Amino acid sequence: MGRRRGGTIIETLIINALLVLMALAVLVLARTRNLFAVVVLSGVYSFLMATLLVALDAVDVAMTEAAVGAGVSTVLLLGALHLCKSEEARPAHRPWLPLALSGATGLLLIYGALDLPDFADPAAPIHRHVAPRYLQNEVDVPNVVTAVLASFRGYDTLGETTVVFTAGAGIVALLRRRRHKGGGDAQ
Amino acid sequence: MVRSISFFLTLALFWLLLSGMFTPFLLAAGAGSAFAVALIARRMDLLDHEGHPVQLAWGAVLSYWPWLLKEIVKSAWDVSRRILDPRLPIAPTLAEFAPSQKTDLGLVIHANSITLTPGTVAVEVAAGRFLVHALTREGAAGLAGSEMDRRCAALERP
Amino acid sequence: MNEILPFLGGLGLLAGAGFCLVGAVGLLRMPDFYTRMHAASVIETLGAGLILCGLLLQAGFTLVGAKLLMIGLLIFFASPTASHALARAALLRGLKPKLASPEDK
Amino acid sequence: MLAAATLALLATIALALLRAALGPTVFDRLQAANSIGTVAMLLLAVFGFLRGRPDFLDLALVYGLLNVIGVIAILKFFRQGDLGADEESR
Repeated sequence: MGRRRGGTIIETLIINALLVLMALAVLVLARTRNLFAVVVLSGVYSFLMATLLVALDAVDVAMTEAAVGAGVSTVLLLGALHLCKSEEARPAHRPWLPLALSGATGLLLIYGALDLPDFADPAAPIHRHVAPRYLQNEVDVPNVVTAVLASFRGYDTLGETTVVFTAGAGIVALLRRRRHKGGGDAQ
Repeated sequence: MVRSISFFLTLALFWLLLSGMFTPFLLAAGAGSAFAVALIARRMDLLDHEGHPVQLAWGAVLSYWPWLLKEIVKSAWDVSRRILDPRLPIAPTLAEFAPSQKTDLGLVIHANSITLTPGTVAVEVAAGRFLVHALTREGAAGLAGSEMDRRCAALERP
Repeated sequence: MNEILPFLGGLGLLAGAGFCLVGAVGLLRMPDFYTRMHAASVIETLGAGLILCGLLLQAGFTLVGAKLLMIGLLIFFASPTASHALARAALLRGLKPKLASPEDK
Repeated sequence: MLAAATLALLATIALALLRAALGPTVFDRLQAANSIGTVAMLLLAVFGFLRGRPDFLDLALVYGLLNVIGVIAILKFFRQGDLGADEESR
């Protein structure tokens, strides 16, 4: 596992560019009134998020984010949209209090993140307890992530896989072709 | 039956592609899952002439793809030139014409090819009537009885 | 020979990325939805195709190359379907295209 | 060259995002989102090569599939107002 520490300038640039794009997407999202457009844009946000997760080397999380964020939640949100109007009502109050609240929460989170170890720091606490044992590959599965997911965290993963399979089943139901008794009517 | 076998082989190949491991256990697991999926798909009656088309004239398909690719590159180049031209020389046109394919699959291939070529998008597709939005008048004029139409009709097995 | 293929791949990659940019510029410049659709299809055909070919030349005949081909096939089959569905839905919802000469249809 | 291509793709996403923000119709936004999906998939592939770990192309495949499914789901909803509706059952 000869990973470079930190990463090159271009990688940092890409990660930051993705973060900026995500922030822009959220701004657009907050200003849009049409709820269809909101669903679409949140799908875009999920895609950008998943790309960012790949850039940060968390491929399995990215996979789940893409499947759940862009796949299942789009379907669920559309189902919910069926039950309500497709235009968002104008808010009755000025949003200053929620804005201040979320701003404060954001600052608090940033303050908390200052204490975290650097990205990909080998001396970080999380890399010093069980990770070396996982890396020694006791369970004869070629890929480390797979070994951790399928063996050490098997039950956990079973739940996750159920979610992903449910997503798959939903998608099959969605794309199922309609049967016509009397031959072909091209869609 | 031919469809099920061909579907099974496609799935097994896809597994190989994604795993890239060639140990006996993983190969057997892949073949097993592909078999199970093929069995379920067969039971659910998903494998028909649309779901897994093996009945096409494959020789014509093989010569169709390179030709289509050439067309795509030509028209994509044309469209990008128009985009970058400061005067934006476009003349959007709707054209209606009758395609000559007989089967649903042939119609779908023709419509998809039209859409895949930049500069033309098939908007409405029905047997005997295509409605196409084209970026230029020339693009709209060349649709009825085009070479693409002829080639798509040749894909359908007689 | 061993140097030339990756270099060509790099060129293809750059050209493909350039076409993607051109398509995005088209998305912004075109006057209405239906014309923007043509700009987007430049991204999906020439842009994506050249980028995938460029990567393919750098990867060679490996498993990675095969996966690139799969991605290419996926775009090849799926993108026109999505475009067509989009155009049809727009027309059904009554979005009128801006035409150059209103008299033909 | 990989780096330059990555930057160009990021710029493409930014421009398409601008189109998604401007609209004006929902279909424009859908079109832009679809393009962003395609470009994100390409970005992922190029980024894998840039990192020297091209074996993550599986993820790009998943993206492509999901992108199509998402767009078709939305459009089906548009046409019928319901995701699971059969034509027979109506």
